[in-house]
Amino acid sequence: MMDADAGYVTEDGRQIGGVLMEMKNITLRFGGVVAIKDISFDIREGEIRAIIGPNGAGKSSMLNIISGFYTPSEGAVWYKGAPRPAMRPYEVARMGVARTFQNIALFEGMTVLDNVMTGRLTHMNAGIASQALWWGKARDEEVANREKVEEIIDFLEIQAIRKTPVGRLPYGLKKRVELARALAAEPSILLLDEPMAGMNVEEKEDMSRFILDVNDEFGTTIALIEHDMGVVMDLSDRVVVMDYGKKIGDGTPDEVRNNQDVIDAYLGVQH
Amino acid sequence: MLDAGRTGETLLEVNNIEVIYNHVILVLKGVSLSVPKGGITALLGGNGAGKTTTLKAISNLLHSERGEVTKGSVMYKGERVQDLDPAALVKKGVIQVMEGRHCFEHLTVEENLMTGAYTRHDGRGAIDADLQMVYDYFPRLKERRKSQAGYTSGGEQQMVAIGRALMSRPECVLLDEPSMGLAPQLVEQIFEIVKSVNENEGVTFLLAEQNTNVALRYAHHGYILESGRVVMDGSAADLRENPDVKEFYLGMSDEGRKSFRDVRSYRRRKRWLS
Amino acid sequence: MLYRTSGQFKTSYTADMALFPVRQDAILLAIILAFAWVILPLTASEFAFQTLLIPILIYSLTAMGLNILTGYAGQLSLGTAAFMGVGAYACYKLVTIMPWMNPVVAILMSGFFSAGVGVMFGIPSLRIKGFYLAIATLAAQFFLVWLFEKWAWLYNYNASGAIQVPNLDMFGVTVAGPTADSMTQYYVVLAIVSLMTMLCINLTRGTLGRTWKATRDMDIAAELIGINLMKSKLTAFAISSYIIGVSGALFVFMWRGAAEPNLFDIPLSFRILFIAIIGGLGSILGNYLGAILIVGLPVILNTLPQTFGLPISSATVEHLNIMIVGSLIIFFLIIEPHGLARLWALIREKLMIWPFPH
Amino acid sequence: AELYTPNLAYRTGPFAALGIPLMNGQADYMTLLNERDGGIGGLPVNFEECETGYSTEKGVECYEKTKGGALVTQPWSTGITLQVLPKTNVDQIPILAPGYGFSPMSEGGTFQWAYNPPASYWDGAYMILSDIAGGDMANLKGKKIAFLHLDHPFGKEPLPLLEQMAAEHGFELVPIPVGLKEMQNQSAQWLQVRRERPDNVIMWGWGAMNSAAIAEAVKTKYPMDQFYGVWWAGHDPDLAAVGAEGKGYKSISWSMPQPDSALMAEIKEKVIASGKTQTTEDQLNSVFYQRGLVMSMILAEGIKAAQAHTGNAEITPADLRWGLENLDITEEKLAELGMAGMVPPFATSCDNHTGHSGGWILEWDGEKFVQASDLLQADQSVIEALAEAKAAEYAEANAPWPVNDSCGG
Amino acid sequence: MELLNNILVKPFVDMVEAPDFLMQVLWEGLVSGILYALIALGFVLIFRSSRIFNFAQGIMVVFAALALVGFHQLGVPAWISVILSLGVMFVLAVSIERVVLRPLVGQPDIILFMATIGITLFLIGFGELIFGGENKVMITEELGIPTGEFIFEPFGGFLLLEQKDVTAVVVAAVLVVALLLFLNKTRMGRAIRALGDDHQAALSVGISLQTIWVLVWFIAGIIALVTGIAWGARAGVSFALEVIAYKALPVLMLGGLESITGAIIGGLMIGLLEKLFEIYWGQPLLGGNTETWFAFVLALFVLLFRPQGLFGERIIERV
Ligand SMILES: Nc1ncnc2c1ncn2[C@@H]1O[C@H](COP(=O)(O)OP(=O)(O)OP(=O)(O)O)[C@@H](O)[C@H]1O
Ligand SMILES: Nc1ncnc2c1ncn2[C@@H]1O[C@H](COP(=O)(O)OP(=O)(O)OP(=O)(O)O)[C@@H](O)[C@H]1O
Ligand SMILES: CC(C)C[C@H](N)C(=O)O
Ligand SMILES: [Mg+2]
Ligand SMILES: [Mg+2]
Repeated sequence: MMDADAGYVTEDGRQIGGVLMEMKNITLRFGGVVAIKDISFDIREGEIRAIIGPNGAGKSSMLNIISGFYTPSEGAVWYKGAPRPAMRPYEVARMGVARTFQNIALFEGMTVLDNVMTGRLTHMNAGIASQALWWGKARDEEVANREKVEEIIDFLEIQAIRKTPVGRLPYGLKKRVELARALAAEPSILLLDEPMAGMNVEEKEDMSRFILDVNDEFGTTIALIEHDMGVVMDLSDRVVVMDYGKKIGDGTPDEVRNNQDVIDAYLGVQH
Repeated sequence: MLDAGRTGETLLEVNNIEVIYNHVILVLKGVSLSVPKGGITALLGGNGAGKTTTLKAISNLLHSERGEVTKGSVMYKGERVQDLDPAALVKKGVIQVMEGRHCFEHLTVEENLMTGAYTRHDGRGAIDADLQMVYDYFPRLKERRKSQAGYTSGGEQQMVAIGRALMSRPECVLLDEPSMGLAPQLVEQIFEIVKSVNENEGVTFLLAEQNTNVALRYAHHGYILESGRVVMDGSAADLRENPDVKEFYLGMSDEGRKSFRDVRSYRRRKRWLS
Repeated sequence: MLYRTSGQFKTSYTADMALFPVRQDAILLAIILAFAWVILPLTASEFAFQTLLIPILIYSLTAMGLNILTGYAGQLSLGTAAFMGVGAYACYKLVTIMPWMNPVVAILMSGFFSAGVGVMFGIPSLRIKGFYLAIATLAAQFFLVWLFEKWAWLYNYNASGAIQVPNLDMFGVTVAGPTADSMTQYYVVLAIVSLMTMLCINLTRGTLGRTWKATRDMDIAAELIGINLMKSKLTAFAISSYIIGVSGALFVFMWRGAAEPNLFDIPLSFRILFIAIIGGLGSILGNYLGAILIVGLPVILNTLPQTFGLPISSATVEHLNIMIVGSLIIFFLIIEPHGLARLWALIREKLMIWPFPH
Repeated sequence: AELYTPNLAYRTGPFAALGIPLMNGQADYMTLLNERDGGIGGLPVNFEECETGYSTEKGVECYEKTKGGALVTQPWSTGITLQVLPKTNVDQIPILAPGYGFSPMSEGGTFQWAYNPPASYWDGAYMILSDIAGGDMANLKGKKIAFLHLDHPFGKEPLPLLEQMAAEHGFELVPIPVGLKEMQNQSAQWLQVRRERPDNVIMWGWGAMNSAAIAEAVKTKYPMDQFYGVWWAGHDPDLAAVGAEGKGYKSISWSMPQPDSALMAEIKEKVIASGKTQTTEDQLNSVFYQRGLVMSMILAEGIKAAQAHTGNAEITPADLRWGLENLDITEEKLAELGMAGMVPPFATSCDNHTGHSGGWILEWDGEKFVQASDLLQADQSVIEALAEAKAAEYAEANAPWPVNDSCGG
Repeated sequence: MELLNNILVKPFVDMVEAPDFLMQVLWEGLVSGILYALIALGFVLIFRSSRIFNFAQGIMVVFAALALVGFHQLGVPAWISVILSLGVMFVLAVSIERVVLRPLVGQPDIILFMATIGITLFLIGFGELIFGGENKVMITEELGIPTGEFIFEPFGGFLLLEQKDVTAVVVAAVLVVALLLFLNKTRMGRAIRALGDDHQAALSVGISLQTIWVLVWFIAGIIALVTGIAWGARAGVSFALEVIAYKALPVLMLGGLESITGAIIGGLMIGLLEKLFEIYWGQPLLGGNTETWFAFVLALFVLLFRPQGLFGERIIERV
């Protein structure tokens, strides 16, 4: 079923492409603490890849490595078949990696619209003079990007709160705004850190829908951390399981679900 | 057993409270609840429904967020507690575990737990005994007791927060989203602990939860909050059987559990008015 | 009622992005502009120009510069006055080395010097954050003032160690120096301040403004979504210091007429910080409101005992002044920590839905 | 109508302790005139104070605020004097800066609106040097003299003269600046004194700087009799704080308290007794309080001269300017005013805005200041040449600067 | 070449040639360092418990000293004046908590910082109004502080230590040890540290902000009084003293905002180094008065390598 280079076709008939990103033997240490120990796995183009594991397993740290916030102590991230050189997080973002955060990291002092617009900063490059005069390129860019952003706002159904400062929003909406901000960057790979934590089922359903649609409509590759097994099992194409820094499983939801190590370390009971 | 809590007297009563933030944002529009002594009461509802606000209104933590209770009253053991400061309320036995953990980052795990005993004056021995009890409930914390809380994982921080509350020897714990961000196994574990604390120590719990499924399995009684109003309440067992609750909060359709892949429409209509 | 917005629809994003989506705001601004450009100059006395109008404008501009850095980009600065000093001394050197230079050009150019110095002291902000960063700006504050004192070349080796503004002409009109007319100076200041305000409004509502605000609100997240923090912080330091430098040049050339180094010492920095904070961090309007309050208050307090004929000595008045200013700062922080601009926004919000309470 | 002669005083801040007795003296003299004579020439004097805290910025504000109806501006600080100097040319208000300000202000042709009688800082510096030299400047050769000064226009003022003298008479000058902010903590400066071991220390200090310097000198065991201060650094309480250990400390002065003078008797009777003053009993015989009286006397005499000249009681700033330019304070005049011995006689003219009265050395005897020299005089040929040069330099740097050549000189 | 010699060689030659003088310089540096450290201690305590950057610590020093001298001038015996001044500091702590802190709970750091500047202004005005602006003499002898001096004659030179400075050093050391014990070993101390991390959470476990803040500001007031006596004995009591409070800022930054040890070590380092720099480099090469900025530049330099200061708590940065 899985051809190493050409990708594969999922049960519901989606074509998954070749390897987009590959973690090779990643180890991460904080002082004496080993947060990640020699982990390797890959993410294919167009795929929804889940990372699961108990609290403190190193999932978020892994995401932080992918997005350049942490530098691995050993090992490297390969992107499109070549090792990615050491770079600052903003350069990683400019390569097309966007993400959301486990503890919401919105810009609290700004409105929803402005927050989502910041997601498009990577696409805007008018000069300071043009911006100061609100003339020429800056103005055109502003309008063009605003249109793009409005599309995303429509897509995520947050029109009504466009002009609200995000500080005032309830948790679930904040998560959605964060997703909007990430999507605004039009990333080739989207990293979601517990996008559905703190939501009820109805909201999780909505969020699932958005994730699936992003994946479908824009062909965005998605890596996702989530503790709700229902969501993980239903949405993801392949799952990596981490446990205290080690990889204990990797495969389709079904494979993982039946892996005894995974059940012992994480699931507790079979889901 | 499930209805154990319902029979006792009422410990905490919230009468028709209204809460306004920043003098302009009306969030609770008349919420009433009663929490029976010795029970576990769940406060359910979507994001922004006002669960956290309700809990903070009870524990008087609204003030520092520029919120205030403008109408209604909160009674604890028949006594009006609205004008007490949070510390006084803790002394009376009501303690809140805040949403999002809120550990003292720079204190060690053990120091965090010890701050829970701040209001107690019953001697070193009793406090040490309780510390031991918390470590018994959460062995993981014992392992990490010398680490700075800021560097522990999400689950560990949640345990610290709950353990810290227990250290005050509370009669009533207001627990805000204990399951958020926790691995499934841990969620069960934490609820198990809540249950055993409830049964063994007789502590009353009022818990706000998104995870309706688990909450209704452990609670005796539930309230559903939407847009600042209570829209439904009843025993946990009744709520679990309610078709709307099933569809919207438990994610079950008539045919059983739906796959998240199969949800097609974003908006569905509820049968009650909010 | 006054602020009813019903009936005003926007049909394009361009319209929605206009400066004044609400018509009443535009009308209000027009009235204010008419006052500033026509009515006030016609009616103001020399005293009013010198103690109220000109300083309010200049302080607003300085506060705006600080606000870019602290209010928008989130980098606390306690060294504003020193950067004003750099602008002032640069301007002094420019006009004394090149006396033919148009004074307004000199003033605008002097901003570049403070921008340069600002960037230099901004570099530590890449590593140092929050109150710790204040140390970098304090280092600038104390070091620069010391330099103004010790580097005699800066003040042309004047015996007094102070800089004295010579008479400067522009198109045949004296705009600076002892013989300059207050109204002329007022117009020069008003023109420069209006221009700068326009530019600031545009910068803060566009890409750069969002970059800064993102840096301020959560720098880690900002970097992770693709913001080059170094660029963001350093542009903020540069632009902020530019504006502050220009305002420093205006401060000395269009208002004080002379300056000695310790004029640029920390109390002035704090005064500017007060204006920015009481006015409202992250707001352009706030700078004006703050400046009106902080400049106007002592003037009013000083005239009060006289008008009521109270026999209070000038020293006692001074003590009371300091006390009252201190208390009012606390008072305003308590009623609205986000400043007068937020207070105005709340009033405006209430007016829009008036007479309904929520 | 009244004679509005505002005073840019300071009764707050680190300079207040020294300013207060001086300003009390000034105010009391005017109060006496108002009480006794109904003012000057029948018009009451309005001696309103504007608080500056010795801050130049505040001072300029006060100047702007009071200049409307004022006959004169009394900046009470060399820094403020320098900053209002160009403005007074335009506003045509005379500056009266008795014993302070810019020394070249003596050049009346250049500084038409500025007056610093009875002596300038350069006079003071010269007199101190001549006392150190014991009358013959040649004795200075090879000496090392530290110049401890407030790092402020005031403190820098005598530098040009001192530098010139050092070059000419072959002594080494070690300037030691004291920053406004370090006034109270001069340990670094006095370590420098200890390291340099100067033969003399000359202090141009003001405010809290003086008491700190005197305390440090005692602590450093610097020989007090080699320590000289300008006339603003001879405040009785500062010395009283160190008492006997300050014995030998000297300060040049162009004024001398005369507790038994007729004026003091009148002040006590008409001003102090009636409580129209802020003066406290213990200030009355201090150097500074009585110097304050002299300062107001100079202004009052200027006003009188102007009134006599114009024949009007009501005068303009320009009239007062004439008056200040034609002061003639003789021994007889002083005796008449009941102020014999409080200030050396002097006279001003169009070309000489200072008067160069000369001064006495006052020495702390452990309890009080006593006169320790005859009247000293600065060599005007030296002072005048330097003043002319610096005045011309100033006029050039501030061109176009109106110069009155008709005074001659 | 000449310049290099002046920078790199000559100062050290000077040091070696006059070791008694060097020792005096070091002692002077040490004493001022201790006094900076005392002010910094007050800051640290308040910062730890509330994340408030208390700019008013400097004026509190002045205020405490003025109150003490003021009471004594009214004829109150010295030690009773001390007790009364402590009373004043307590009233001050209570009023600040009531009027300023309570309504501003939970506001951003910078707002609280501004509020403390407001307090500073208020106290300056109020203090000058009731105590007057003149310099006052500290009642050193009346308090029984020895005023003599120890004179040593090492290396044929002389070294003079004033006994009141020695007393200040000893008192400071005692104070620091007491504070360290208090913060780390007591229930209150733990509560203070907890409060510094998270107000809301502290409230939720029943720590009363009001009690702790009054307590902490009162302790800061006590420290202020001690500092005021020590500084006042050196330089007299006046409002100009307030500016030395600025020196506490680099001390804090260098040592780390929340560290007691940092305040002490930072204070000593800055006191010593700035004096050495001024005497051996500043005065000969730069025209003197480098003490105005040296501490800040030094702190800045150190922060570039350790952004949280030498002893500050590691900044926890996670997403
Ligand atoms: N910046 C850091 N410094 C020190 N330790 C860290 C840091 N970041 C993470 N850790 C440690 O690394 C381990 C893994 O943390 P991580 O946040 O990646 O866990 P996680 O799998 O995302 O857990 P959760 O499901 O609770 O979010 C934890 O023990 C944590 O304490
Ligand atoms: N400090 C605040 N200022 C203004 N509005 C607030 C504030 N805190 C909460 N709100 C608003 O109050 C409403 C209720 O919020 P609350 O946090 O009580 O919801 P919740 O039910 O706990 O939601 P969640 O499940 O997301 O935690 C939300 O709309 C929120 O935007
Ligand atoms: C006016 C003087 C009394 C004050 C100060 N010595 C000065 O000349 O500036
Ligand atoms: Mg995580
Ligand atoms: Mg909540």
